[in-house]
Amino acid sequence: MELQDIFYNKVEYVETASGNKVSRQTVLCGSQNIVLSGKVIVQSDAIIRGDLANVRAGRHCIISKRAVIRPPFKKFSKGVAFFPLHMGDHVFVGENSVVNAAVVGSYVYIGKNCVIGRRCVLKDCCVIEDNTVLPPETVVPSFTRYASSPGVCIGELPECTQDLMLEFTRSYYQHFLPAK
Amino acid sequence: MSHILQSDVVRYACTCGSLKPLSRIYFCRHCLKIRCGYCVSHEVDSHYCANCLENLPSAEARLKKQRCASCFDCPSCLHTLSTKASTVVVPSSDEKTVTRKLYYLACGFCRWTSRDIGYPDQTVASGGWPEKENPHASRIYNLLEHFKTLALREKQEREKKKKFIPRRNIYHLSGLSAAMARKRAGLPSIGPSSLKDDVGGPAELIPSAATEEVEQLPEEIFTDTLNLLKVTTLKQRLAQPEFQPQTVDELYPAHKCLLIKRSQRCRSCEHNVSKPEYNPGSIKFKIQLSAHYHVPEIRIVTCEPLRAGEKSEMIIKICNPTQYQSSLQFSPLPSPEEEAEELSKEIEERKQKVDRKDEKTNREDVLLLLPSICRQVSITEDPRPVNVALTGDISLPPVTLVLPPRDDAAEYDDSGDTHNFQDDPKIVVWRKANKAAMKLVITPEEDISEGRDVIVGFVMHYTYINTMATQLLEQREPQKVNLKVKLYITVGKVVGK
Amino acid sequence: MASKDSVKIAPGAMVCNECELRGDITIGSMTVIHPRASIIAEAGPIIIGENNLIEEQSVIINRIPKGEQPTSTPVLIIGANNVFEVDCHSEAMKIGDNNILESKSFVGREVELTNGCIVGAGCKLTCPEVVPENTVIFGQQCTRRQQMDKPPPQTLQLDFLTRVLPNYHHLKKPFVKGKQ
Amino acid sequence: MPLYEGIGLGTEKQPVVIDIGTAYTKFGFAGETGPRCIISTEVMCQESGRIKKIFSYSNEEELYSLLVEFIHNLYFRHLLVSPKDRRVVIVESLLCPSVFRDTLAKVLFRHFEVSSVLFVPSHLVALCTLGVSTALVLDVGYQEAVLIPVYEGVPVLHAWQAQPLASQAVESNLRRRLAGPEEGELSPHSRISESTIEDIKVRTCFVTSFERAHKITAGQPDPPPPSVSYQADGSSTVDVPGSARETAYEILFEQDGDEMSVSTMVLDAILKCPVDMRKELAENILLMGGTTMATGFKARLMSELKYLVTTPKYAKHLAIKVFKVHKPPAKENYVAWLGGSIFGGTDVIVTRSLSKEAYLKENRIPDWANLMYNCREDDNKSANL
Repeated sequence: MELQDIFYNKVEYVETASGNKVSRQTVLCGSQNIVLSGKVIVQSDAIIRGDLANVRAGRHCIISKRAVIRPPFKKFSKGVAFFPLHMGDHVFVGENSVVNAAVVGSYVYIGKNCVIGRRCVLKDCCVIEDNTVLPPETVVPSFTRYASSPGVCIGELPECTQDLMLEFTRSYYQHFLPAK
Repeated sequence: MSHILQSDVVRYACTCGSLKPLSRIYFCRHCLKIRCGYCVSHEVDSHYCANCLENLPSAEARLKKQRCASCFDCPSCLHTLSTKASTVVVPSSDEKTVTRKLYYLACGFCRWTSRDIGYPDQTVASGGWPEKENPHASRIYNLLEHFKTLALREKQEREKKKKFIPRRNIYHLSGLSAAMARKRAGLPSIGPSSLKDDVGGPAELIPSAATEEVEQLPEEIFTDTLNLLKVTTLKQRLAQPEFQPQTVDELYPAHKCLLIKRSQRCRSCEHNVSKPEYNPGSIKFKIQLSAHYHVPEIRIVTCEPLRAGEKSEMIIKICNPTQYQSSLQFSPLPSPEEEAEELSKEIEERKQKVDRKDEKTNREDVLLLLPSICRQVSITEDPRPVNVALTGDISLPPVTLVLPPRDDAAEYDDSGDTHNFQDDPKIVVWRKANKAAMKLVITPEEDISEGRDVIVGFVMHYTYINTMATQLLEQREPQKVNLKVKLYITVGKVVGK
Repeated sequence: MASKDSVKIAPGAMVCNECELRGDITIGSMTVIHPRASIIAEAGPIIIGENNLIEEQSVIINRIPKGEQPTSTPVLIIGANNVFEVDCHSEAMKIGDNNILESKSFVGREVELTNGCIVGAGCKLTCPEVVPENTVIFGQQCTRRQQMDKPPPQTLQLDFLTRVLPNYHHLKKPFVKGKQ
Repeated sequence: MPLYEGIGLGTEKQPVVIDIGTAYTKFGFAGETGPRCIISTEVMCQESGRIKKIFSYSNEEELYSLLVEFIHNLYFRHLLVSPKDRRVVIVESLLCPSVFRDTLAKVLFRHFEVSSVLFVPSHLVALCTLGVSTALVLDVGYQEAVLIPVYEGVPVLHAWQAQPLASQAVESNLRRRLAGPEEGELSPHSRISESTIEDIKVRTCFVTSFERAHKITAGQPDPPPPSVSYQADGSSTVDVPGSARETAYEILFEQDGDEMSVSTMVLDAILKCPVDMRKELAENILLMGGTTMATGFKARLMSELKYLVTTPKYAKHLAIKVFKVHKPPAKENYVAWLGGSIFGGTDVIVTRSLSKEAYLKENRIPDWANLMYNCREDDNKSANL
């Protein structure tokens, strides 16, 4: 199915020089620590916690409504530290999902209502189905599909996943249009 | 639209008769045919651990029983365990105290720890965790040794007396009634017991002795309340088949099962259609013939509401993924007779191929001498007819649609199209680079009930430039071939009047 | 609706301005409330103890029970050292000490958490019960197990947050009374 | 690492041993001490996400595709080896339907291109785990209890017994008891999922003692064991009354109208055997199948047997007083698999397997029920002449 146009309220969104489209209804804490690499869409009520540590999102990422991107912390004997959260290119984060990962690779699809636990590592080309709970420190290898709670591998992805995600995030951006 | 990767709206018919979305099929460039996960031969390439992403060669993986040496699964919730460090103060000999790190295994999901079952903490992070052995292992190896000797003897005897095949078998797998008759007739008994008289083998086995004593039901079961938290679930038990613990204090961590990278091979020409790189972290492929890069892709853009027996307009988008121009035509699906004919042709073609291969192997005596070296002839299942009930009719425009090649640079170029095609605006709605949108008319069946899916099908003919031939015979020009593929589109559900 | 909004914040507590506090709420010292958390004292007051960590999008609500009018004003009491992770929802009237409500967990009004309990990510507890001490609830089927020790308090993380959060957020001042 | 597994390395590929049960499938490699995995005999449909049991097939084609999917998972998700050109041992019930057998062989040879298949009857190979050649083998699995006496390595087929007295019966009995008197669709317990019922059965139920069971049937039960409250998920609790815990398994031992129970099966089978075999069989009982692992099952069966031989029905014909059971070196639910593993670990796999070439030529598999394979060799020869 070809994507349908998604219209947004032009007043609500800010478009940056590099093509990022960010809703004004989001909470971008510590915005100086957040890097959006271009053509990134951040939709209403999403939260990005740059105040805790650096957050970097690659090109063509989509962060849906009410998603939370939150750098993970780790306890040491002397105190706690929050680690930076890196997200690759062409990543989709579904509505209401909480991402506490350390690394999210490129071409990753995270469904709705997911919990990605602390310091998880999501390799390139993987899919986390809707309502999945990934416990802390889970590693999701490339070309796997994870679902359920705790998240387990339920299948494999086709070899052309990279191009599918590339096309999907690109066309999402193209169809994400201001309402006339 | 919930999921990009699972779109079953447009399904392509594979040569074997399966229906799959474009992303799940392959295009064998040697046979110029569509293949899918069902009809290719899967082979395990390499093993790796899903947690530490370490690559293991197959032989090593086999030695380790296809499990990771360093990662463990939680016996309670089956998630991967992580190694946690704790610092302890140890009094040292010269009256100073030294802090030392001790490690234990902990589950981040259900909070199970190796301390729960009384495993002592380890001084090194990599573990050295106690391994649990099957308590019956030595007995089973004895049995195995015993039966190996028996089987060997049986084989030797069979070779000795080629003409008379003795009925001295370990156990009879067939001829049950005949053997019984023999027994009744008072013929000497057969089986392992009689073999004891023969030359004593090295594996003298003490047969199991049955007893009258069995495990009695504990009396407390009638009076004590059952604490469910202490009893393991069936899932936990079956995760450790050799031990199947009944109480949670016997749940021991298990080595994590590996994952595999696998290659897929076309069964008819034995070329790979997919071969990944060994490195588990890599998303690249050595060979990758996904149909996504070779066969034109069709997607539904919009469709008017579908009503039984009424016409509605559907717009589809067609995309040419190849580096060459392609021209497309559409025709209705073949009738069942034509399809059957095509199938038998396909089967015949395969048979010939197998025969040819047979001849080849027969001529080469060397290969006959070393049968293990020569690949076994691949036998394949016969293709099946596509099993789909169409519930609608589609009218196909009698046009030839020419799609320009894919141009990655064009993605960044907004200057508009440079190609000039003479399209009928009534059919071709718009064009952009290697894509075009086309208008089609759908008529759901008259008697289709509300809420049912409307499925239509047609054949897409497309030209394909075979670059494989040029590699084989350098002189030749890239060959243009005409190919076709059957497509089935689930347009949507019928709405009420 | 509660008659008046009165929020009492003990000194040392860290309450971000961007959170929603409604009704009669008391917040103990060293408790950290992240932006976008909601604490709604609808049916009666909410008393939150010390050293609690309440993350973004979590909801703590003293809800008016359906149907009958309560005879007395119900008070929702939360002890010390509890963690309310991102997007959890708690209607429990009584929560003891050292509990963790993980991301997207739900605890109903008729559930009482004693001490040291962990309600796993995505777990939904609605059946009326008193959850015994040190219970861990996890997974799709809300499987339970008993832990040996209660989860350690998040003192180190609270320390870190009390240092970092003032650099990025406007905070509600302690000892504020009356309407905001 | 035991010495054994090192030896075979590099010579021949380890054969795979598969025991497909109605509820659970046990599989692993020949010559190993336990199966690699025990998983439910079901597949998840990729498109619909629904779980489908293999044995719920309605026709051969459906079974074929279910098996392809299932066995693909076995090899590539669990065993992690290529099926191609590798030997397979299938542990099967002697009562396995031909259509299942034939389809399975077709799937293995045609789809997975295995080099050979060896079908072994579960009751027979189970004896390999004991090293004896005579035993009364009772397999209580999910769908039915099947009993076949084996004498000197030969199944005494005319004495076989099969009754639908197994897990499935226990589970539906438990479900009825949990539903209580106000039965029907409205009862909250009628919606409990199958896996929950199974878990309740495994974790809370047991086979009660002979004396108590008799008091229950007499209508004067002892006080029931404490009840258990089972939390099915966060939103519902199932109260499992003590009486349900105690009586769930009674269905296996009750002698209803037809006077058939698991214990009478044993005695009836012995009765059908020639007199000179009886004592030996009674003193060599092998219990296998997951249901026999229930707490108290063996104790109950033994006391039932001892009691039944004194009843008029059997006392007349049977002079047996002693019953003995074997303790195989495995958990009961994979005894048959282990037998297959030991059997398949020997050279028999070379001499007795059905090879791919032979299968492709004949296009069928030998079957004891088919007379063509069931005559002595010389008979066959004369028939051919």
